Order: sequence, then C-alpha cells, then structure tokens
Amino acid sequence: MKLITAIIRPFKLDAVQEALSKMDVQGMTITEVKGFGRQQGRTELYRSAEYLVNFLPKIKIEVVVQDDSLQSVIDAITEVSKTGQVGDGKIFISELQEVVRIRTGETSGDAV
Amino acid sequence: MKLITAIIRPFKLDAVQEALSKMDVQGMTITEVKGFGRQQGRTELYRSAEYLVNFLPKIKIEVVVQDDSLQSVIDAITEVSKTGQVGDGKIFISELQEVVRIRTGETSGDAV
Amino acid sequence: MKLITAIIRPFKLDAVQEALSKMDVQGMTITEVKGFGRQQGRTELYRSAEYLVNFLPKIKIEVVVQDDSLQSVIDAITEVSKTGQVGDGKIFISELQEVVRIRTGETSGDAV
Amino acid sequence: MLGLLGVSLATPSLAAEVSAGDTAWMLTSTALVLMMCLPGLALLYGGMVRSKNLLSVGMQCFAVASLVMLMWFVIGYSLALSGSGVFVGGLDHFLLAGITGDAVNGSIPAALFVCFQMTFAVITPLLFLGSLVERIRFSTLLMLTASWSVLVYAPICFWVWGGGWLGSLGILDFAGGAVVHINAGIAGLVAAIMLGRREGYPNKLMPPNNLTLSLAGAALLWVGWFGFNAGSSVAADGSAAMAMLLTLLAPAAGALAWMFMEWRSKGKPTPLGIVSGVIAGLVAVTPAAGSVSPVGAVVIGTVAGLACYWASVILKPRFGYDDSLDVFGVHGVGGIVGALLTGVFAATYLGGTGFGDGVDSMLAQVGVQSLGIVAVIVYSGIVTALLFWISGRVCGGLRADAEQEVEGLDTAYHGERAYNL
Amino acid sequence: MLGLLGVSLATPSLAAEVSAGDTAWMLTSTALVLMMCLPGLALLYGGMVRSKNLLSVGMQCFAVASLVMLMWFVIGYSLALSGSGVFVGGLDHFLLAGITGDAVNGSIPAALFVCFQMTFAVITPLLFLGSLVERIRFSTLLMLTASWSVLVYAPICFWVWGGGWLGSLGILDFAGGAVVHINAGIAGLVAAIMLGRREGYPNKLMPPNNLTLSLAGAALLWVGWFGFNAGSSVAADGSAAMAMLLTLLAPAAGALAWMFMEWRSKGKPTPLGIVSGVIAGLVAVTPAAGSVSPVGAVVIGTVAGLACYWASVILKPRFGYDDSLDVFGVHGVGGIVGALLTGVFAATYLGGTGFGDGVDSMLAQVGVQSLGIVAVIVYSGIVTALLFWISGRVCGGLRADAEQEVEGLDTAYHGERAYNL
Amino acid sequence: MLGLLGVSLATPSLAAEVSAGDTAWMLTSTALVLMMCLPGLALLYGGMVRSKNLLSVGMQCFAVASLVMLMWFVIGYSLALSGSGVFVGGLDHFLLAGITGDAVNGSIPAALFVCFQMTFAVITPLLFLGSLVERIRFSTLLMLTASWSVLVYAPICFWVWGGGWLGSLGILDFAGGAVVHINAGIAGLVAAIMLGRREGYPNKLMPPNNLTLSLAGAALLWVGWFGFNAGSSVAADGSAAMAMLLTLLAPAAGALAWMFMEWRSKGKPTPLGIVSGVIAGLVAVTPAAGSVSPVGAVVIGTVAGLACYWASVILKPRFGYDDSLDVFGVHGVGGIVGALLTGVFAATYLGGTGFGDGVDSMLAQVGVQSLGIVAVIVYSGIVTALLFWISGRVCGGLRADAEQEVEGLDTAYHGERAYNL
Ligand SMILES: Nc1ncnc2c1ncn2[C@@H]1O[C@H](COP(=O)(O)OP(=O)(O)O)[C@@H](O)[C@H]1O
Ligand SMILES: Nc1ncnc2c1ncn2[C@@H]1O[C@H](COP(=O)(O)OP(=O)(O)O)[C@@H](O)[C@H]1O
Ligand SMILES: Nc1ncnc2c1ncn2[C@@H]1O[C@H](COP(=O)(O)OP(=O)(O)O)[C@@H](O)[C@H]1O
Repeated sequence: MKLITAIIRPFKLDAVQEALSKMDVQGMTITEVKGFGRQQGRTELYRSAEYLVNFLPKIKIEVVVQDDSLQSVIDAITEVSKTGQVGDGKIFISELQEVVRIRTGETSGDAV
Repeated sequence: MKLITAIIRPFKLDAVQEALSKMDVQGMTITEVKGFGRQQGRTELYRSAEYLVNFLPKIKIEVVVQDDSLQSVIDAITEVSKTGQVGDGKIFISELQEVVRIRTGETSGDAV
Repeated sequence: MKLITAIIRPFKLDAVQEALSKMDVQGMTITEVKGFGRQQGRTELYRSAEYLVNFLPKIKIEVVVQDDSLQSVIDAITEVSKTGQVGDGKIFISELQEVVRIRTGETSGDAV
Repeated sequence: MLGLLGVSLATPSLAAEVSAGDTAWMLTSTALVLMMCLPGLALLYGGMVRSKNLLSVGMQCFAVASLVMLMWFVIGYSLALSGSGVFVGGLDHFLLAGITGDAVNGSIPAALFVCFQMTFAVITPLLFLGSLVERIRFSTLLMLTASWSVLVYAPICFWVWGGGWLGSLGILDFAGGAVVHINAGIAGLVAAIMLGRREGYPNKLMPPNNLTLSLAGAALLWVGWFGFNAGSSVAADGSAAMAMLLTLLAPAAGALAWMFMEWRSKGKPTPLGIVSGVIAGLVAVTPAAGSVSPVGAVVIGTVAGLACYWASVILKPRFGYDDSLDVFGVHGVGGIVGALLTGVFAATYLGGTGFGDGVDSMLAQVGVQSLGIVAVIVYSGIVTALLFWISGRVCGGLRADAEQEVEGLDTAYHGERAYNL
Repeated sequence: MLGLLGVSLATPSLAAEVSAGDTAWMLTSTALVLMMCLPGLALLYGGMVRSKNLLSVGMQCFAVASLVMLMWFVIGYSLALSGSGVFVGGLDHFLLAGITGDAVNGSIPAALFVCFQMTFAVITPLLFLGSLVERIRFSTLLMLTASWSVLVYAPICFWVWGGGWLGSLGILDFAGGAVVHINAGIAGLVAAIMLGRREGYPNKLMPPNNLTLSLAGAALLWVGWFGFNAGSSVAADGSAAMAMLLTLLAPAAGALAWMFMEWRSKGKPTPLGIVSGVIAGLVAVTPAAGSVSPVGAVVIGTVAGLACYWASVILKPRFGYDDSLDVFGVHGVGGIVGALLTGVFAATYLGGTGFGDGVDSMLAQVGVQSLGIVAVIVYSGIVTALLFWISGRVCGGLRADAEQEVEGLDTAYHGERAYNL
Repeated sequence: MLGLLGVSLATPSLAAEVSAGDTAWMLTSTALVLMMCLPGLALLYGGMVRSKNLLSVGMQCFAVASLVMLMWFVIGYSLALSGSGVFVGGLDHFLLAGITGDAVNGSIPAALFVCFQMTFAVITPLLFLGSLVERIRFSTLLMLTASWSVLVYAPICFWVWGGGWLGSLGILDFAGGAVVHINAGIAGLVAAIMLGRREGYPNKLMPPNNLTLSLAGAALLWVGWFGFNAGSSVAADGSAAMAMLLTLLAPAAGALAWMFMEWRSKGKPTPLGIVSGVIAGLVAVTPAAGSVSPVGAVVIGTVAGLACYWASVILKPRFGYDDSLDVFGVHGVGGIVGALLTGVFAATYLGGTGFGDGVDSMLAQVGVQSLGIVAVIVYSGIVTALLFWISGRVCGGLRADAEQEVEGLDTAYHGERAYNL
C-alpha cells in the first residue's frame, strides 16, 4: 500500500478528483495548506503598505492506493494538474505499513 | 516508532481523545480535512439550486506511538469511532524513522 | 529523500521559514493544526462558564529534503522554534520513496 | 405611558390632528425596533451558537417575524389593543379593518400605531427563541410562535396597555418590562425545560462561533432600544427625551456592573459578559423609562447587571436546565428587577415622576408591580407549556432528531452551510 | 405620490414654509436609504459570492455609490427633477445651483429633497451590480454606472416623477417600482447576457461564502426600505404611516410564500430563500405603497414571492444566462408584478386610494402601468446595452481576464484578501 | 452652530416651547451617533486588527463607551456645557441635577441635548483607541479614557461650544472638527508614541483579519455621520438639510480622491483605501457642514482624501511611530484640513454662509481656525501625555506584557476567542 501526497493548485482540485474517479480510486482526503516554494508570492496592499505574501494557498490530496495502481495514479495527477508555470506543486510517495477501514475492521487492500 | 493517521467523523473526536487519554498516549495532532469516498455527499440548496457536495468534513488524527502500543491504539480508535455506517473512515499506519522533541532535543521513544 | 514533519508554535513560523530559507531548502508546506499534549490547555470563559480548551493551535511544517541535509534542517528547526516551555512541539522524520515535480515531471532529488 | 393611553388608543378617531413631529419620531422608532429584531437579535443569537446552527437561527428569526406580523395583521392587533374588555380586546380591527390612511390615534396616524406595536409583538417571541436554539424542531417552532403571539402576547398586552385590568390597577410598565421581557423570559424557561438540554450540555464545550456577530447584534439592540423605550412615549417630547437618557445610563451601568463582577470573581472581564450587562440594563430600564430619574436609572442598571450575572452564571448551572442563551437569566430576571425597582424609583421624592393612576404609596406601587409580575409568570408559563405541547403533538415532536442535532440544523433542516470561506 | 408633486418639486420656492416634522422624517429616510446601499446591499451581495470576490463587491459598492453621488451633484438631479420637458429635465440646477440652505421644496428644504432623491439614484445601479459580480472589469463598471446614472436613470426618473410623460399619464409608481426596480432588473439582465457566464457556471459549485452577511444585509434592507417607501410621501403623515404598514406586511407575505413553496418543492426551507422572498415582497410593494390596502399588500407580497421564486429557480436555469445574484429574477420580476397589481389594488372598491390622476378604470390603470413597464424595459434595455458596449471599448473589455477571474477579483484587482482568520 | 448657541444652551429654561419636529430629528440623531460608536467604529477597527485581538477591540469599545457615559452623567456634561467661565464650565448640573423631563434647551428637551452631546463625548476617546489597539493594557485604558473625558474632552468642548473663549472668538466648528477629530487625532498620536510599536511592526505582515467588518463599519459610520453633522443644527431645518447634503458629497469626493491616488501610485485601488477616503472626507466636512456650499464640500473632501492618503501612506512610515489604525493620519490631518478650509469656504463669495460672529475677513477666519487647531493640539497633547503616564503608574504599566501581546489580547485579557468556525 502506498500513500500518495500531492500538493496542487487549488483550482485544479476538481480536475484531479474527476480524473481519479474515472480510475478505480475510491477515496481521497483533502487538506487546505499553504505552500512556500520557487513560485513568487503575491503582493497585498493594506492602506497602501505593500506586503509580500510568501505563503500561497495550495491543496494537499492524500490518496492511498494499491502498489500496482501507483504509477497510473501519479501519472493522472501529474497530467491534469500541470500548467507548466512555477508553483504547480509536488507529489510525494511513501510506503504504508497497514491500512484499516474503521467501519468493518478490514485491513490492507480490502480497506481502501 | 509508528505514525498512526486516522480519518474519522468529526463528532467522534471527543470520544477518541478520551479513549487515547486513558491509554498511555500523551499527545496527538488534529487537522480538519475533507473526505471523499464511498459515503454519499450531502445536498445543499442555494436559491434552490441543488449542489451535491462531494467533500465531507472529516477529522484527521495523527498520533505517534511506540511500536508495542501500536495495536492497542488502533483497536481503541476503531472501537470508539465506528458507527457501522459508510463513511466511518480509515486508519493508515506508517514507519517513522526518528522523532525529536523540540523543547529538549530528546529523540525516539523519549520524545513522544 | 526524507519528509520532515515539524509541529511548532504558530508564532515561530516566521523564524523557521527564515532559518530554512538561509539553508538550501527551496520549499515547504504549512498546515494549521490543533495539538494536544503535555502542554496545559487554555481556559476560556463564555458567560462565565469556564471551559478548558484542550486543543491548542499549532503549525505543521512539512519539508522534503535530501538525505544529506536532513540533520542540519532538523537542527535548524529545533534551534529556532525552541522556547524551553512545554508545548514546543515535535519533529517526525520519515522515508519518502519518491518525489515528483508536477510542472516538469522530474523525480527524486531534482524535484525538490 | 401606553397604559394610560390604553382606552383612547383602542378607538382610533378620525377627527384628531396628526402631529408631523410625533409621527416622524414614531416612524423612526418603528424602524429602530425592527432593526432590534432583524438584524440585531438574529446577530446576537447567531453569534453565540455553534457554526452548524448559525443559519438556522437567522432562518428562525426571519420566519417567526414574518409569521407574527401576519398574525398581528389578522387578529393580534385587534385582540391586544382594541375593545373594552378586561382580559382581552375585541375583534373590531380584524384584518386591520378601519385602519385607513386618515385614521388617527392620539397625535399619530392609526396605521403607525399598528406598526409600532407590531414590532413589539414580533420581538417578544424572537427573544424567547434564544432558549430553544440548536435543537428545536422548525415546524413546531412556527406553530408555537404563531399561536403564542395570539394567545399569550395579545392578552397580556391588552392587560397592560389595551385598557385591561393591570393597566387599570395602575401598573407602571412604560415600554414592556412585563409585557415583553418577563413574558419572554418565562416562556423561554418553560419551553427550554420541556425541550430538554442540547446533546452534550453541559459537559461539552460549546463555544460561540463568532462573538463579533454577537457584539454587533448587541450594539444594534442598544441603538434600536431607543425606538423601543423613547418610542413608547408615542410623541417626540420631554418624556421621550428622558426615556432616551435613561436608556443610555442604565445599560452603561449594567455593563460596568457585570464587567467588574466577572473580573473580580472569574479573573477576566469578557466581551460576552459586558454585552450581557448592557442588555440586562436595557431590559431593567424598559418598564422604568417613563418614571424614574437619571440617578434611578443608574441604580436600576447596576442592580440588574449584578442580578442577571448571578442568575445566568450561578443560578442556572445549579438547576441544570439548558436555557441556551440565557433568556430567563437576562430577560426574565432583568424584567423582574426592573418592574420592582420602577415601583420604588417612581416616587417623586426619589426623583421619579410619580406612581401610577390611583396608586398612592411606594408600597402599593410595588404591590401592583408584583401582582403584574406574578400574573404574567403564571399565565405565560401555563399557556406557553400548553401551546408547546400541542404544537409538538401536531408537528411530530418538540425537538430535532438526535442525528439532525449532531449534524447541525443548518444543513439538516435548511440545506445550507453558514461558512464557505 | 412623487409623480403628482413632480412639477412643483421641479422649482424649489423660497417662500413656502418648512415643516420641522416632515423634515425630521425625510432626514431620517435619507439616512435609511443610504443604509440600504451601504452596508445593506453590500452585505447582501457580498455574502453570496465566493470569498475570493467578497471585497470586490464591497469596493464596487463604495466606488459606484461615490461616483453616482457626484454625477447627481453635477447634473443628475437637474436632469431628473427640474425643468419642464417631457422626456428629460433641464439644466437649471447644474452643480446644484440654486440649492441653498433656505430654498424650499414642498414642506421640506430643497437640499433635503436633493439628498433623498440622490440615494435613489445611488441604489439603482448598485442593484444591477448583482448580476455582474465576480467577473466584471472594474474600470468598465465605473464608466458604465457613471454614464448610466445620467443617461438612463435620470431620464426615467424624470418621466415618472419629474413632470414627464409617464407621470402625466397617471402612472402609479409610489417609490419606484419602475424607476428603480424594473429599471435595475432589465439593465442587470442585459448586461449579464453581454458579459457572459462566470467561469464554471452552472456546473461548478459556487456556494455563498458567508450567508450570515446576506441575512444581515437583507435585514438592513428591510429596515432601510421604510425610508424608501414611507419616505416617498415626502411628509410625516398618514400616507407615510400606511406605506410603512404595507412595507411590513408585503415582505412578510413574500417571505412565507417563498419559504413554503421551496419547502414543498425542494424539501427544505432555506435561509437564502426566505430573504429572497422578503426582498421580492419589498420590491413588489414599492410602487403600491401609496395606493393599496393592507389586504392588498399581503396579496401583492404573496404573488411576488411565488413569481420571483419561479423566475429565479425555474426560469433562469432554463435560459442559461448567468444573472449571478438574481437581479432580474427578484427586482425585475418583482417590480413588474408590483406595477401591475398596483393598477389592480389601487381601486377604491378593493380598499385602495384610487387610480392615478385622469385614470378612471382598473383597465385603464393597468394599461398605463403596462405602458410604463414596457417603456422602461425598452429604453433601459437598449441604452444600457449601448453604454456597456462603449464602456467596454474604452476600458479594454467587459470582463476581467480569465486568470484574474480564477484568482479572484479581490487580490487581482484590489490587492487585498477578505479573510485572514 | 452649536458654538453660537453656546451660552443659551448652558442654561436650560423651563419656559420655552419644545418643537416636536426638532425633537424627533435630535432623538434620531442621537441614535445615529451611538450607532457610529457601537457597532460602527467597533466594526471598522475590529476588522483591521489581527483575529487574536478582534474581541479586545469590541470589549474596549463597549467598556470605554459605558464608562464615558457615566462620567458625562456625573460631571462631564456640567463641565462641558454649563456655567459662564472662559476655560471650563460649572458644576450646576453635577449628576445631571436640573435635567428634568420638562426642562427645555432651545427648541428641544434639555435631556435630549444631554444625550446628543453625550454621544460626542463617547465617540472621541473611541476614535483615538485606534492608535493603541493590539497592545494597550486594559485597566490603563479604562483609567485613561475616564479621566480624559473629564479633563481633556469636557474643557475643549466648553471652549468651542459651551460659551468658552474659542467660541467667543468666532471659531467655525459646526460638528466638531477640532473638538472631536483633531482632539482625538493628537491624543492618539501622543499615546501611540508613548506606548511604542506593536511587536514585529513594521516588518511583520499584520493583515486585517476581516475587512468586510471594516467596510460594514465604515458604511455605518457614514450613515451615522448624518446624525453627527445634520444633528449639529439642533433642529430639523434647512441648515440640517444642507449639512446632510455636504455629508454626502464630501466623503464621496474623498473616496474617489484616495482611490484614484492609490490606483495611480500603487497600481491597485483597495477597499481599505476607499473607505479611508470616505472617512477622510467625513472628518474634513465636519467643521464645515454649517458653513460651506456643495461645491465647497466637494473641494474639501477631495483635498482631505489626498492629504490623509499622504499622511497615512507616506508620512507615517517615514517617522516610524505605530499609529496602528491611522487615527492621526485620518482624523488628525483630516480635521486640520477641514478646519482650515472651513475658514476659506465659509466666505459668502465662495458660496458659504459667512464667517463667524465678529470675524470679518477670510484671513481673520483662517487665523481663528488656526488658533483653535494649535490650542487643541497643545492642550490635548500635553494633558493626554500626563494622564496616560499617571494611568500607567497606577495600573502597572502602559502595555500588555510581551507574552500577552503575542498570545493576543482576546484570550490573554478577556478569556474568549473571536472565531470558532
Ligand atoms: N521541499 C519541499 N517540501 C515540501 N513542500 C514543498 C517543497 N517544495 C515545494 N513544496 C510545495 O510545492 C509547492 C510548489 O512548489 P514551487 O517550488 O513553488 O513550484 P514547482 O513545484 O513548480 O517547482 C509549494 O508551494 C509547496 O507547497
Ligand atoms: N483511498 C483513500 N485514500 C485516502 N483517504 C481515503 C481513501 N478512501 C477513503 N478515504 C477517507 O476515508 C473517508 C471515509 O471513506 P468512505 O469510503 O466514505 O467510507 P468507509 O471508510 O466507511 O468505507 C473518506 O471521506 C476519506 O477522507
Ligand atoms: N504522540 C504524539 N503524536 C502526535 N503529535 C504529538 C504527540 N505528542 C505531542 N504531539 C504534538 O506536539 C505538540 C506539543 O506537545 P506537548 O506534549 O504539549 O509538548 P512538548 O512537545 O514540549 O513535550 C502537541 O500539541 C501535539 O500537536
């Protein structure tokens, strides 16, 4: 079981969700986060004092998948959330030792 | 050291916290997230236009535990946060390489 | 590649960000979380009914780094976010299997 | 004041002349009292519940206000302020018959008096809503308040202001300490007890979702209360001016009394505390605003601040009922304090303007005031219980289902969420 | 009412005497109508957009209001309410020449009449803003509304209230069903169609960011509408009082009509629904507030609640235009319903105060009303389209760039974010 | 205007007759000015701080308002507006002795004049609060404002409106440019410098937590300012009407001036900018509202918008003091601009109503205005510094502890959190 964590642009969320739904991904968990990276921050003006806002809103998507669908999910996310502009985000992949579905107590593959 | 990540229903948070406090779990970190899964979304009405809200509010609990208390913590969470209805959530377990307590610099077991 | 997850006091965020910027860390992702630990909760008063608020606001910082800069980043975070009071927070380190930069498709070291 | 005018008000005449000045002030007063209801009270209450019930409070306020306005149009006004009975008015103004553009009532158009009094009929059930929020069944609430406005509010209004028995006895209730606040306080208490506590109360933390809304709402209540109290002169005169002065001083005193008390005993002066003190002072000066001196108002405000603090913070937890937003603690207790002290400070030797018609000693006045308090408590308490019970039977229960309560009334009943930030 | 006074209002006299009572009420009315605009409408609309556009709505409201006030000062008042033409007024009061402190208009100071009417000129373009939010180019909007207030609002105001042809025909438009609401509704519809839909509409969920703001805004609109309607008597008299009564009853009826309709057909009564019903009732009673009985107002409010529900919920999706906040559905349709039913319920045998000057049957009155509706629709529709097209050419486009729209107008145009909680 | 009435106002007479119309408007005006304070200013300021200090601002507003009301009751009114001194009033109305329901002052009840003026005494210290937020010690603030209202506000009020020396010299300060705004601006500046900067200022981003609150608050200020300015006629007459017209035009001009200036120099017109311009225009027209023409008001508003922009955006950062919400930049500078230009545009040949009593040239008038400005700056500056220093000694410091400041005053001092969404 792998945990895929993708940091994407907020307005790409719908597209990613749609893409994953079309594959056999049955669930995902979303968090609103703020990102700091190569992408330049925004300037905000309060009573004309300019502030450089370094932290930009991003969406973190966490999806647990079976090992065999890992690559296709990564590809799908990359494809739909790419704009080519700095700030598109990252995908992190890590190993999960175990997964449990609370409702049934099922574990591993059955739980996703 | 293991990292237990549980996605649960928001109103179960208090119960889980209580259950873990009774065990020797000394801390945890909570995030408000949105979940997408088998559980059907809610319908919302704005000027009578119906929207299907796919992403439902969930709570993510992260708890770091010693390897030997792993199973009992998982069991405790499963037990108190189960309702038997679709949407109860999932528990993910992963391996942590190291833990540091910022205040003291202690690491591993001492840090939790 | 390692994922460093640090739970810190909210008002230390700027200091941490500055410290990491000075090193060769190019990005990070921030989440607002609530923490429960040894640190005593705050008392709040609503129409003079006292409530003990167990969950305190914390900031979670996620940074992906190359294995060789791991220790220096941990040290930097520890140093600047320490106050010596209970509640300073924790740092968790875990192994990442892979990292992808969405914009370019680069992976591993190049992607961070 | 209104009480004294009772009988004449009951029969709008076509002959008298309208004073443009008085009319201007009463038009304004009516607008101010509506502003107390919407958005004032809706914000005050909305800010204090959990965010999952925030919209439901707003919805309830709008729906109950609209419903009560129509009930007042159909029959409420007629029962409350016309006819020559002792316990309830007549049916002369059914569907506002006779309220034409040129009908006059005192020195203002009859239609205006209908409007001004309508807003009082609206605010009273909105006030007691505060004890029922976060769990009441929506349909039951609509039935309860519609019937309550006709069968509880209208008669009590008639007793005091419409020419009924309490007015005849010389009760001093300038702007509705008994008619509005004690009435709402007791109805809220009875209904809250019947309804039961919110799931998790009192063990679970239920912090107000957005106290800024509550502060803004309380401020609008204060501003609007000028219409409520100074408008109850039904004229732009010295009596209105004095009522306004008292409506500044009493809440200021109540605010500081509550604040310092809380600071002393809990260690911190809180925002919700100070606005509760403001409201306590406003409630208590409501019956007094036509009868007491500035010094009297400061005393009344101070006592009310302390008494309501005690009722909401010390008494309520002891009994364990869940009067969610302290309708009884603030409006019930504040109203009682105000009604009694009005009897005291109305004395001319204490700077007041004198006792009620036919009352000749402080003791007698306090007696009449007490009688009024008891009468309202008994009548409103019993009839509210009855109406709530019947409404529950008809509408399938008093409360939301447990699941709906946990989900929150906003999405469960009303399909919308308050915040999508 | 205003229509009848039209000609005399056009020439402030120095001789007549000012009534302090009438003046007091008109000062208050003016304050109330400004409160409808800011903060009322700004909150209503601001709460309904997505949080990334919340401040832009507030900014647009402040900027358009300020601009229109200055246009009114320069030339709008003069064109709308002076002179002796048929289609448009004169230039006698260019830069408010002649509006000195002692000039009188009817029973109030001339300067006060300028103020009161100014707030009407302000609210009309603010209303139609609701169909354009979340995507309109800021500079284009400024140019559109500044020119619109002179070339669309002022002439139509003159037609009805300034002594122009519709007033002469005996149209009944007490407080601006046609001048304000139908006018704004049709301008909003035309501009929304030209502007095109918001990115993602109608497939993507665009839930209101903070409906509490909208409820508070709607409540302030209701309170302020007393100034709008009861102020349109230009006196503190029985006519103002009756207008206020109707302004309580019609929205109450509209609210319940919309609520029950929605409850029945969608399963849940919603907060945004009930306040839409309130506004529908307010809009529809606006032309009627000087002419119908309380019963008439209840009927008008009910019909408007149902008609606007149908227009916003059923009709709009069918056509697919993106009138974002239902300006046409509520103000356009509500205004038309109100204008027509005013022609019906003005009949004395239905409790009304009678038809317009020189009109002698219900059929004739409904005919005049219809003529007014059609005239406003045609003129406002065509000239709005022209002005919007020109403004777009001058300012580089009608809409924000696609990227700005996705980012949100708050940061893209105005450099600030609404929430930093 | 008030200045001219000064002496007669000081001694309420029982003989004169009350005008219901004037009374109606002054009752309304009083309500409007309270609405400026609560919720207006509380929202404006609350929205601009960080969320951890949001409730503390509300708490401060309610507590200071209540305290100042009681000080006014005890002694403030008497010192400010009675007696026959030159520098300060008398003690005739200690505890409001003599202010009975039938006492009259000019054409309104004496009690009403006490109320109206009370709201001015309340708003002035609330205004300067804006420079101290997010770090001031709560108890110190209470002591400062209570003493300040008696020892700074009351004397200055007496100088100008109570029969004192500035009034006698013929200063034109219709609704309080000097008494209220310059006074508050300078007090805020002095106290902010003594208090020191907020932790992290100016390097750390301190974005307003919720600008929607600020926009709503600014809008309510505008609406309430009609009571402030048009109420300062103390009558419902042509002067009030003209004051209202100017109170529409000057802020509209100020808004556009600030907006276009910011657009040009920073690239974006911001919401906080446009409302700052509105307030700048309102402040500057305050002393002028009884003396200038509509054209004059537009000029004054425009100049004020530009001057306050310059003071807040360019001047302040250069000096480095932390006047957190620009009390000096907007109220101080706006007040000075207004006071001077009033001296200019009061000239009858510029459309104004003429210079002050005994003043016969523009130069002389500008001289008197300048003298007033300097006198207020010197007196208020010095006494504020003294009182703040003493309050700090008594209450254990000027500021919150560093830790409390970092935690936020809401939980540290007041035990509540603003948002639990
Ligand atoms: N080293 C990192 N660790 C954690 N998150 C990162 C890291 N680098 C970037 N991110 C996240 O990815 C987002 C995009 O990164 P950025 O460098 O701006 O653009 P790009 O990914 O296109 O190179 C950031 O806003 C941040 O949330
Ligand atoms: N594959 C997944 N990866 C990440 N989170 C998931 C995944 N599947 C489900 N979840 C999370 O668990 C929650 C509950 O899942 P759901 O399928 O609705 O019910 P159940 O767990 O009872 O089968 C979801 O809302 C989502 O937050
Ligand atoms: N076992 C744990 N698992 C996950 N997070 C933890 C754990 N223990 C502590 N934390 C996080 O670290 C924060 C600080 O912990 P706490 O025990 O209060 O102080 P300290 O780290 O100084 O000992 C907590 O608020 C919580 O967010």
